Amino acid sequence: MRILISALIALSLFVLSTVISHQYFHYQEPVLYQYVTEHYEEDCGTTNAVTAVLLNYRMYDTMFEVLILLTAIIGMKQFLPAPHELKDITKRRNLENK
Amino acid sequence: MENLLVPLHMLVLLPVGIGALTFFLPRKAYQAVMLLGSLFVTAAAVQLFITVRWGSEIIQFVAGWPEVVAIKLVADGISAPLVLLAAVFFTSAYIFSTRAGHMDKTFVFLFLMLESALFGIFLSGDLFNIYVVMELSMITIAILIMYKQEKQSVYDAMLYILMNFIAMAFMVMGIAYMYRLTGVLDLMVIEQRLAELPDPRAAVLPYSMIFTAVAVKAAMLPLFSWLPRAHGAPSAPSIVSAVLSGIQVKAGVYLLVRLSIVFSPVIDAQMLFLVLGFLTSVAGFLLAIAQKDIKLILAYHTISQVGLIIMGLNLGSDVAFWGGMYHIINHALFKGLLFLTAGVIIDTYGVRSVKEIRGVFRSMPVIGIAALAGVLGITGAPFFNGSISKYFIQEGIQGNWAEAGLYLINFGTILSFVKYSTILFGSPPRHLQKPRKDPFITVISLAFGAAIFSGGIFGSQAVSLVFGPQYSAAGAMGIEKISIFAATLALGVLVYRYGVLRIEGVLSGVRNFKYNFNQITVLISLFFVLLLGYSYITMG
Amino acid sequence: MEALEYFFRQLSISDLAVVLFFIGLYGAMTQRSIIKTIMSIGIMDVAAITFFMMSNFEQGARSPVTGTPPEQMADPVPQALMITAIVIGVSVVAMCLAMYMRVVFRYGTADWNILIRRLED
Amino acid sequence: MKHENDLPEQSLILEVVIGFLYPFMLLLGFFIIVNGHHTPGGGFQGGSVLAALFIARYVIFPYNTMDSEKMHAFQRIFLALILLTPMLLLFTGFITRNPEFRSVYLLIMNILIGLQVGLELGVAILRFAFFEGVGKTWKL
Repeated sequence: MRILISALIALSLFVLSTVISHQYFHYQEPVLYQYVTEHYEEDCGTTNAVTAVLLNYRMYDTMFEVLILLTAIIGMKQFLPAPHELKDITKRRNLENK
Repeated sequence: MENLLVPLHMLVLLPVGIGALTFFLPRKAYQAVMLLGSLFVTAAAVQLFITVRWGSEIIQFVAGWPEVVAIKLVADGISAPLVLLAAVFFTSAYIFSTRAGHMDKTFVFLFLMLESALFGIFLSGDLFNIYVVMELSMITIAILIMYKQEKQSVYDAMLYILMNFIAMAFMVMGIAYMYRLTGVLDLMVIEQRLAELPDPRAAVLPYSMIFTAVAVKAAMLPLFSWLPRAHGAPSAPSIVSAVLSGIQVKAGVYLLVRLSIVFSPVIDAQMLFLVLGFLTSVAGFLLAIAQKDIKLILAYHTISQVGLIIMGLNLGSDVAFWGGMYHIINHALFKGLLFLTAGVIIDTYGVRSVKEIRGVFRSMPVIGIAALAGVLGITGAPFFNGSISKYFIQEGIQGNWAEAGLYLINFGTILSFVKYSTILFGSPPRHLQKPRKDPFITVISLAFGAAIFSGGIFGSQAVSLVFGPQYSAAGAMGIEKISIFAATLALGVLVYRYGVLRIEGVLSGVRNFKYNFNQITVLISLFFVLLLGYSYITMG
Repeated sequence: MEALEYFFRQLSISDLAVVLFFIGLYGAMTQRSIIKTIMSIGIMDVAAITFFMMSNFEQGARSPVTGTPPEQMADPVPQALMITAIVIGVSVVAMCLAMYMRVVFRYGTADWNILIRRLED
Repeated sequence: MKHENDLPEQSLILEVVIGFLYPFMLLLGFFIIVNGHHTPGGGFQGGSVLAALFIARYVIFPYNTMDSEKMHAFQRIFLALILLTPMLLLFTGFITRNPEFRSVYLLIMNILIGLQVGLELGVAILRFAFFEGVGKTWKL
């Protein structure tokens, strides 16, 4: 019963969004695409437009994304403690239980 | 624009830069360098606020690329005060816990990264950049709420991350539709292009996808079950809970405001968010009354206050809008203070439940006074800043059903904080050891208490100073308001004594009821369907 | 029937991505075990990324490298943004799996309902 | 040097083949990183190839000898550099003013991001691998 309801919800969502997106879709002028493809060579000096967007035009995003990578690793160190880190955790827990 | 002490992108990345650079300093030196760094960031935020408040709004294209391509950083009337609030709040929270045990290098690095993520959200003017920075703040919070290894309840962090992960998937889908529709990623350019749309129904799908993600972030009615466990988690240090409830929830509300401005030419769902804000507020204080753990009472109550803020922002009247913005600042002050003092109380008493903690006034007078100032502020007692912002929101309503709703929310707030303040009175247990004298804790909590009190006394001047429009708040101090507050307080004490204490069975049932993850996902999809249907129909 | 046939002829690859997105949502709604929930949300994320990649898609567009005339180039902006989105998806899934291992070793179960019951005692 | 959570002894074929492939993986990783501005995204793909090095090393020698603390410290150095170089070069408009530094800037950024991603995925995999035994014994 539970699976039927969620299947129904997912199906109706899919039909709703495809019908709405197909019926009302309207393409406006992709200005960003035109600007990048024409100016990326003299602006950033790369032969590949994707690197130009990634490292020059939107470098601000890439910096945050590298920060996310580092945070994921710090999270890894917190959630999966190595053997030597575990010794002081259990020591503190025994200290607390006393 | 040029006289800025620090350009906008530098201001955002400065806290993380300080954190990364001081990682290599020896232990003794890095605490002082951190303090200097955060003071410098606060000075830059103050200078930014002054230039925006009395000058024009600042728009800065990162790396000088032309308007269409570059990521735009915008500091205008709404975001500059919030940046200042975040900077002051993080610095005082950092000073508050200089003596605390868990302040090692990784914790401070994550703390500063959360600060720069918040600056990033407040200042960003680019749709995809908002997504990346929300993601960064989500992961940083997931680690910070689990920081105390020994008392770790991994279930809360798992629930938090999975719910926000679904919201982020909806957000990417919404941005994809947005990019296909308008071909541009910048918020202001999107706003202009949405106005030119021949048929506004095309923007319904991206609107509902993006706003489902923002609703999860701002903890709207059905989707707030992640917030209390994340903010009140036993393994979360007290300054983390204070910062989360003080500023992080406001980032969700700020995004709600910013994105509804972007979508304003096409879709106007103010009535829907007004109703949802009211329902969130009512659900918030009902659940807050049922809790036993003092941190969970505060965390559930954050939901009710955020619902009130969303109500104020979506009332459509200017007075209520600036009242809601002022309430964001007030709520950051008193909820932050309450969480900080609750952390100290739990450390000295060692117990978390409301029933066992008694006599905070006698054992820790300073913490008791600060907590009392917080309680008076949040319940909207006259001469405290809560009453000013609630008075402005009430002025905006004037007579439709929402005014009665506001009284109900005030009564609920008073009821839940009558339950919370039972820990202040009575006599402390004998075996309680004297808490060590910590000058930083006393200074910061008294400073917050003074800010709450002065925010109340000079309410209308504070609103005009921070946001600009001048509204007279004389009515808030009037006899009529004082009598209403006293009556509700007395009613609250009576209802608590005879009502709440009686129905303990119902309360414990409400307390232990937990949604499992599948029901939460069904709620998210139903919220998405509700938003889709509502915006499709009101398009008309 | 004719409308239905017309509707189906209009479906493109990006609608396939939308199908995948809602299959992931369905998976998140019904799966009992935590690891399958993480997988289905991962599917949702990947589907959203595919959908974003398919924007501005024309038949026969060439890769955006020097030498191809600007009109024939494929759109570089979604490709660059999706590199960021994929890396974010990887980090979040890695965090979820780290927490999943912690939950399994601590509570001994991977099922949402049993986990909730074990939380109370 | 038996550790309490190591895997059984590896097969000889695996060791010889991976030993032979090791330098070529390194070469391919740096090749992708260095001419990042020809291939899309440069640093990220090259970094993940470098991460394959750590897995290969773990498969051959499954003892917890690689100190992830030191690798994490390297990561922070690269992070500080990644934050600093664009702030000093790109955002101040130095690149747009004199264009001859553009390819040098791209090269630096690609190498930094590539090493960062490579170290990151390597540390992540080693963390997962060595937690397996630890979780059971300590009953977290």
